[in-house]
Amino acid sequence: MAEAMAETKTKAQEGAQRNGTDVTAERMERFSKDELRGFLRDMLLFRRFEEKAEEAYAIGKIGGFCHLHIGQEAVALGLIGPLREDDYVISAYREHTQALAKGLEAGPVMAELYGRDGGVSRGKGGSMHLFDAERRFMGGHGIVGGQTALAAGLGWSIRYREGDQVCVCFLGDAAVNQGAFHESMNMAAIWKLPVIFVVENNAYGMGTAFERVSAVPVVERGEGYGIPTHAINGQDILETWSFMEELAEEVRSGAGPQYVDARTYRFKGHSMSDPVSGTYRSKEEVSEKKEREDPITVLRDHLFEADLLSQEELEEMDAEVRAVVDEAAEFADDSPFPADEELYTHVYSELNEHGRLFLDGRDR
Amino acid sequence: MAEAMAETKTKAQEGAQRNGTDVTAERMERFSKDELRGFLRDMLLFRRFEEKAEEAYAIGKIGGFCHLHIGQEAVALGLIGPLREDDYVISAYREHTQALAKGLEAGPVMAELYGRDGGVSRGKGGSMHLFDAERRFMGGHGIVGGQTALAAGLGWSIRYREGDQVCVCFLGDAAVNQGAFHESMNMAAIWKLPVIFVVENNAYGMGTAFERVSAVPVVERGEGYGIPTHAINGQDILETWSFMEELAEEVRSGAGPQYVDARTYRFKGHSMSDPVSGTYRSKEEVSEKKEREDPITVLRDHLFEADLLSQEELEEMDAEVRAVVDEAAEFADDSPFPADEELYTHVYSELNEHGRLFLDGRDR
Amino acid sequence: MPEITYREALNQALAEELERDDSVFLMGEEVAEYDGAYKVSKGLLERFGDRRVVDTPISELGFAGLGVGAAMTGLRPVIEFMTFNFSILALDQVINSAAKMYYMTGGQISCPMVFRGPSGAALQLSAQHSQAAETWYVHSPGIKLVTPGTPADAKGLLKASIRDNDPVAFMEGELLYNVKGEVPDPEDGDFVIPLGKAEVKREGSDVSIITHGKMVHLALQAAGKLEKDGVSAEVVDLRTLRPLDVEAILKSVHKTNRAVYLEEGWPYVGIGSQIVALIQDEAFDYLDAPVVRVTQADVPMPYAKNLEKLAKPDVNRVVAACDRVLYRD
Amino acid sequence: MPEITYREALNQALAEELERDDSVFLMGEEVAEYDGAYKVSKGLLERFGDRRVVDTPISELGFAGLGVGAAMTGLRPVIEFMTFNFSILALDQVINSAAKMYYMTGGQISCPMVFRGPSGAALQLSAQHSQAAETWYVHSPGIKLVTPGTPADAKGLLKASIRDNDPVAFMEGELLYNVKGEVPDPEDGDFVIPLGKAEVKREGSDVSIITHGKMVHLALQAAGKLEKDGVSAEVVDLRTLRPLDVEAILKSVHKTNRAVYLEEGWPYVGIGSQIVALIQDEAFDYLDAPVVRVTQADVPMPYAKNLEKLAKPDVNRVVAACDRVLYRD
Ligand SMILES: Cc1ncc(C[n+]2csc(CCOP(=O)(O)OP(=O)(O)O)c2C)c(N)n1
Ligand SMILES: Cc1ncc(C[n+]2csc(CCOP(=O)(O)OP(=O)(O)O)c2C)c(N)n1
Ligand SMILES: [Mg+2]
Ligand SMILES: [Mg+2]
Repeated sequence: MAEAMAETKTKAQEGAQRNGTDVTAERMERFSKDELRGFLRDMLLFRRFEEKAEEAYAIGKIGGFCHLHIGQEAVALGLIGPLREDDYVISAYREHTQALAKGLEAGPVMAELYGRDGGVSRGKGGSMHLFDAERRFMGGHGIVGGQTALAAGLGWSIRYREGDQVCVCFLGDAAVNQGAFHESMNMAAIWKLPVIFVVENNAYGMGTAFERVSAVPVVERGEGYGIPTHAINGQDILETWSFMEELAEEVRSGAGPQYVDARTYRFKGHSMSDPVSGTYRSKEEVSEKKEREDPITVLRDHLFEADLLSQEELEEMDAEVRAVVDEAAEFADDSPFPADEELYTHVYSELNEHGRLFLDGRDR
Repeated sequence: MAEAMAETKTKAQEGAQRNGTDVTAERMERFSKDELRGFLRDMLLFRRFEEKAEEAYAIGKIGGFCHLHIGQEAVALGLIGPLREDDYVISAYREHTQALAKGLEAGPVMAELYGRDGGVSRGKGGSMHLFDAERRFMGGHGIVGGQTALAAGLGWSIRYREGDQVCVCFLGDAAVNQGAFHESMNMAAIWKLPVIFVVENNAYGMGTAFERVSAVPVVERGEGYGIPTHAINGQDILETWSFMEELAEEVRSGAGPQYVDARTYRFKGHSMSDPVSGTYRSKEEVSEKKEREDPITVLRDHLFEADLLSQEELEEMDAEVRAVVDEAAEFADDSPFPADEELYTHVYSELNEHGRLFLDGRDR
Repeated sequence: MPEITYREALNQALAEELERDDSVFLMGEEVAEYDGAYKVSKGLLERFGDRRVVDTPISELGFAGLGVGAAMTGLRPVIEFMTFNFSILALDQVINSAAKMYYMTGGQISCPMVFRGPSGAALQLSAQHSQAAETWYVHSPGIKLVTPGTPADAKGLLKASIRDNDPVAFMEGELLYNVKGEVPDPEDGDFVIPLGKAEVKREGSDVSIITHGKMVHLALQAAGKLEKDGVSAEVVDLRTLRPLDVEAILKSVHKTNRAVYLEEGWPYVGIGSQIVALIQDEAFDYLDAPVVRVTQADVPMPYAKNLEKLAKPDVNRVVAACDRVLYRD
Repeated sequence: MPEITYREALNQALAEELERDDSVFLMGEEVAEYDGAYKVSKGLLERFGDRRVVDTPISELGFAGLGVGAAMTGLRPVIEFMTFNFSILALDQVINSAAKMYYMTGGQISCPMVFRGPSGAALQLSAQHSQAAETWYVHSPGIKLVTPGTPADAKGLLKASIRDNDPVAFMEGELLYNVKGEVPDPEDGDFVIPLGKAEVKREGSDVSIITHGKMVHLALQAAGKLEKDGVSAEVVDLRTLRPLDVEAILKSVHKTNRAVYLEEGWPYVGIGSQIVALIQDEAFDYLDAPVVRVTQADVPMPYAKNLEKLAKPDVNRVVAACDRVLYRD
C-alpha cells in the first residue's frame, strides 16, 4: 500500500461525496457504538472548551492572541486519536483542541490560556504555546511554518533511536508558502523521516483565501519532493480517523513521510479580534459551511440515522462535557498567577557556575 | 505553445540524444555561419577568461572565493545571448561568464576580480558580486538561493511598468533546497512574473551530489507551483540558444514564469581551494565528462563536420580571444586599487543632513 | 492642528506618497483586501488598486527579497511586516541584499525602500511575538532605522523614509496605533520630518531620559511623576536611531549631567549600551553619575499577565533609574 | 603538552564527545563525506558512520530547526553552519525555537545543542561572507555564546558546550583553524573548560585590552608592541560572552584603570558597547579614561585587499587605542 500512496487520493471526491451513504455505512462498521459516541463526545468537548475560552477572553481572563479551532474538530480528533501515547504531535498556534486530543487535561490547558501557574506551560506560554513533554505534545508554535522543521527533528530523533513512533505535524494552508515548510519536506523525503505533515486546509490564512496566494491547490503543493500526497475530507471524523489509523501504521512500518491536505473550515474569526465574516468571506459562505459541514452535526446525524444515539443521550453528553469544561475553567480560575520569581526561572536549564547569564543586573 | 509548456520536456532525451545528427543538423540550420562561429568564439573567450583568472588567483592577484564556470559555458551563452539588452540577468557567485555573456567587458570584469577601482563594482564586490546596472546584469550574489527572491522583484518591476522584458535568474542545483527558492517560485506563479528560473544543474553543490540532498531530480523540484518546467541539455549551445530564443519570446508575450533544468557539468573544483576530483567525484567521471560533454568541443565538432570551420581558423580564433583576455588582465593590472577614502563611500546613497550615519567615529 | 491617531497618521503618509509617486507601492501580508492586520492601510487598495497595494503569501524572506529586487530597478517599495517579529525570517534579504547592495555594487544600485511594521511587545503575545527588533537592524551599516513614537513623527518620518534613497527600517508599535496626537492638516502642505533629528519632547534640567519609539510615552509619564517630586526631567526622543542625533544627546547631557536610557528591548547589547558608550566617549567629563539603563528584563517575554508586567519597563522603574542617577535612592 | 591546530582541537573535541555520548550527532553542510568545508570534521564520518555525522542540503533554516526538534527529545545535536554568515537564514529557529523553548514550555523542554562554525571575516570574502555574528546571538536570553581564540580553548569549551543543557552558539574563525597551540594530551584525561570563565592571556598593569575570539591574537601582538614602548598591557580574553565573566573584567579594570575593547564586528551596538556600559556601571570610579573601542569600520566589508585591510582592526589601531586611554596620543 505504501506504493499506492504515492498517488494523490482525493478521498473527499471519490469517497463520501459521490456515493455518500454507502461509504458512510461501511466506515461506521469499523467502529463500535461506544467508539462512535466517544468521537461525538470528544468533539463536543473540544467545541465547548473553545466556547468557554471565547467567553473567558471576552471578560479578560484570557489575553493576547487566541485562535479558536471551532469547525475543525474532526481533523484534530481523527488525526490524533488513533496515535499511540508515545507518538509526537506538534502544531502551530491554533492548537487547543489538538492538545486535548493528545490527552492533555482540560483544566491545565485552560489554566495555560489564563496564564496561571497550573497551566501546562506554567503560564509562560499561553494559548499559542501549549506543551506537554510527557504526553509528547510538542507545542504550540507561533511563527508560521516554523514547527515543520521541528517536526523533521522529532522524526529524526525517532529514526535515530530506531523507534517506531510517528510524528504528526499540523500546519495551516497558508504555511505551505514558508521556506521552512519546503526545506522540511525535502529533509523528510531524503532521510525518510516518519513525519506526517497535515495541512489543516481551512481555505484561509487570516483574511487571505488560499487561492490568492497559490497557483495550485494545497494538495499539489506537496508535489515535487517525492513524498506521497493525500487529500481528505476533514469534516468527517469517520474519514479522518480511519485514514490516520491506516496511515500511521504504514509510516510505522517505514513508508516515510506523508503529506495530507485535510479540507476543513474555520467557523470563527482568525483570532479574537477578527470578525467571523466580513471583508474576506461572506456571512452566507460561513453559514452554509456551518450548516453542511459542521463535523459535530455530521457525526450526530450519522448516529441518529443509524439509531446509535437519541436526542436525550446527546443532551446528556453535552451536559457532561459542559461540566468538564466548567470544571476546567474553575481549575484555571483557582490556579494562582505564577510567583514573581518565576520571571527568571526557565530561561536557562543550566545555570553555569561561572559568569553572568543575565545582563540586566539580575545576578549582580 | 505556452499551454504545452506546462509539461516537462526532457529535450535532452527526446532530442539530440535519440537521433542526434538529424536534430543537430536541423538546429544548425537556424543559425548563420557567422553566428555559429560567434558562439564558438564567445565560449572560447569565456574559457580563456576563466583560465586567466585561475592563473591570476595562483599568483595572488585575485583573492577570496573564486568560482570558475569552466564546462558550463553553453548555459551562460545560450541562455543569455538571445536576450535583449534591456532584459535582466541575475545570478549567484559563479557568474563571471554570465556577466561576459550579458555584454560586460572583459577588462572591467577582470579588474573586479583583482579588486581594483576599474572593476565593474569599483573593486568593492569582487568575484562574487559583479554588477552592471546599465547592462542590467544584477549580480553576483553570495547567499545560496537569495537571488531568486531578487529575481522575483526584477520580474515584479517589469510587470509593474508594463514592460515586455524578461528576467533570467540563474541558480545552482543545490539552491533549490533553500526556502527562498520556494517562496520565490510561488510568488512568481501567483503574480505571473516574467522570470525564467534556470537551474545550472552541474550535479553537485560543493562536494554534495544532488541526489544525496533531493529525493527527486532537479526538474521535478519545479513541480507543485503551477509553473511550466523544462529540462535541457546545457552542454550544447545549439540547444540552449534555440531554447531561450523561443522561451524568452513566450515569456514576453505573457506566458509567465518558467523553470529550466539545464544539465551541465563543472570541470573545475567548486572554488579555488577545492580539488577538481577527489572525495565526491572520481577522476574518471570528470575526464569522461570533459571528453564527451565539453560545450566547446561539442560545437567545434559540429562546425568541423559541417565544414564551417578549419583547424587553422580555430587557432586564429583562439589567438584572438587570448589577446582579449591578456588585454583584460593588463587592464586589471593597470587599474589602481580603490583610494583609501572609498572605504566610506557607497555605504549610503543619501547622506542625510542631520545625525550621524557612521558610529565608529568616522563623522565625528 | 487636527488630532488623529498614529494609525491614521501612517495611513495619511502612505496615501500621500502613493499619490505623489507612482514608483511607490505597498506590499505585505493582509495589507490590501483586509486593510492591514492593524488597519494601517485602510482604504488604500480601494483608492490605489491592486497594482500599488498588494497582498502577499506568508513568505517574509521572499517578499522582502522581492521588494529589494524591485528597488534595485528604482521602484520604491514599502514592505510591511505584519510585525517585525516575523522579519527575522527576512533578515538575510534586509541585511545581505538591501543594506549591502549599494556598497557591493560600487555605488551603482541603491535600494530606496522601506521595511515597516510594529516592533516590540503588545499585550500578552508571549515570547515569539514580543520582540523589539531594533538591535538586529541598527547594527548593520547600509540601513537606516526610524522609530517614531507619536502620530506627527509617524507621519512626517514615514514620508521622509519613503523618499529616502536608502533602505529604511521603520518600526512602529502595536500599542501606538490608537494613540492620538496633533498632526498638521494635509491641506497645509507637505509635512515631512527629516531623518536624523531627535526631538526634546519635554524640557528639563535635572536629568535626561533619552529614549525612542513607544517608550517616549513612558518617559513622559515618568517625567510627570518626577516633577511632583521636584525633579525636572528632560525627555529626549531620538526618533531615528540611524542616523543618530548625537548632538541632541550631548546637548541634553551637558545640561543635566545625568542620563537614563529607556528602551523596550533586552539589555545585552541593546540600544542603550551603545548610547552609554557614546556618552562615555563624548561627554565623559560632563557626567555626574553613570548612565542607567531601563530595559526589558533579560528573559524571553512571558505570557502570564503579571510576569509580563514585571518584564517590561514601567514608570516606577524609570523613576527609580532617575533617582539612582540623581543619587536619591 | 602537544601542539596542535585549532582545527585539530575542535576535531578532537567532536570525536571525544561523539565517542562518549551516543546522543551527540554532528550535522551540517559538507560535514561528512567532504570532511567539513574547513576539514574540522575530518575522519568523523569514517569513524562514527552516517547516523552520527550527517551531510545536509543547503537548508540552514531547515536543519537548524531539525536540530532543535531533535534536541527537544533529549538528543544533543551539534549543528554546523558552514559559516555563521549563513546562519542569518536560520536565526528564527535559533532565537524563536531554541533560545525560547525552555521558557515557553515552563521548564519542560530544554534544547541541549550547539550551533557552531566560523564567524567573522577571513580574507577578501566581501560583504556577504565576512560578518561577525556575535551580536545577533548574544542579545537574546536563552542562548549561550562561546568564542574561543586558541586551540586549547576551542577544545575545552566545545566539550563543555556539547555537555551544556542549553543551546550554545559556538563561534570559531576561519583564520584560526591553522593556528597552533598547546592542548593537553587526550591520554591525560578529559579536558573541559567551564563556560563563563575569562582568561588573562597576558598579565599587565597599565591598560586592559579586553577582547574575545580571534582578536585575542591581535591583542597579544599589540601588547607585545606596547611593551617595547614601556607600556604593560593586560590581555583579557572573555572566551564566553554569555555567561560573561564580569568579575574578570572588573578585576583587570580595577588594576589598570584603563581599558580598550577590541572586537572584529561593527561598532553600533557591538559587544564593546555592552562592555563599556558594564564597566561604566560597575567600575565607574576606577576609570582614569573613557574605555576606547576598536572595531570593524562601520561599513560593509569591501572586497579590495587594501580596503579590507583598512576596514579591519589592526595592531596599530589597537596600540593607538591604548595610547589614547593612556593619554599618550
Ligand atoms: C512567519 C509569520 N508570519 C506571519 C504571522 C502572522 N500570522 C499568524 S497566523 C497567520 C495566518 C496563518 O494561516 P494558516 O497557516 O492558514 O493557519 P490558520 O490560521 O488558518 O489555522 C498569520 C499571517 C506569523 N505568526 N508568522
Ligand atoms: C545560504 C548559504 N549556505 C551555504 C553557502 C556556502 N556555499 C557556497 S556555494 C555552495 C554550493 C552551492 O551549490 P550549487 O547551488 O549547486 O551551485 P554551484 O556551486 O554548483 O554552481 C555552498 C554550500 C552559501 N554561500 N550560502
Ligand atoms: Mg488556514
Ligand atoms: Mg551545483
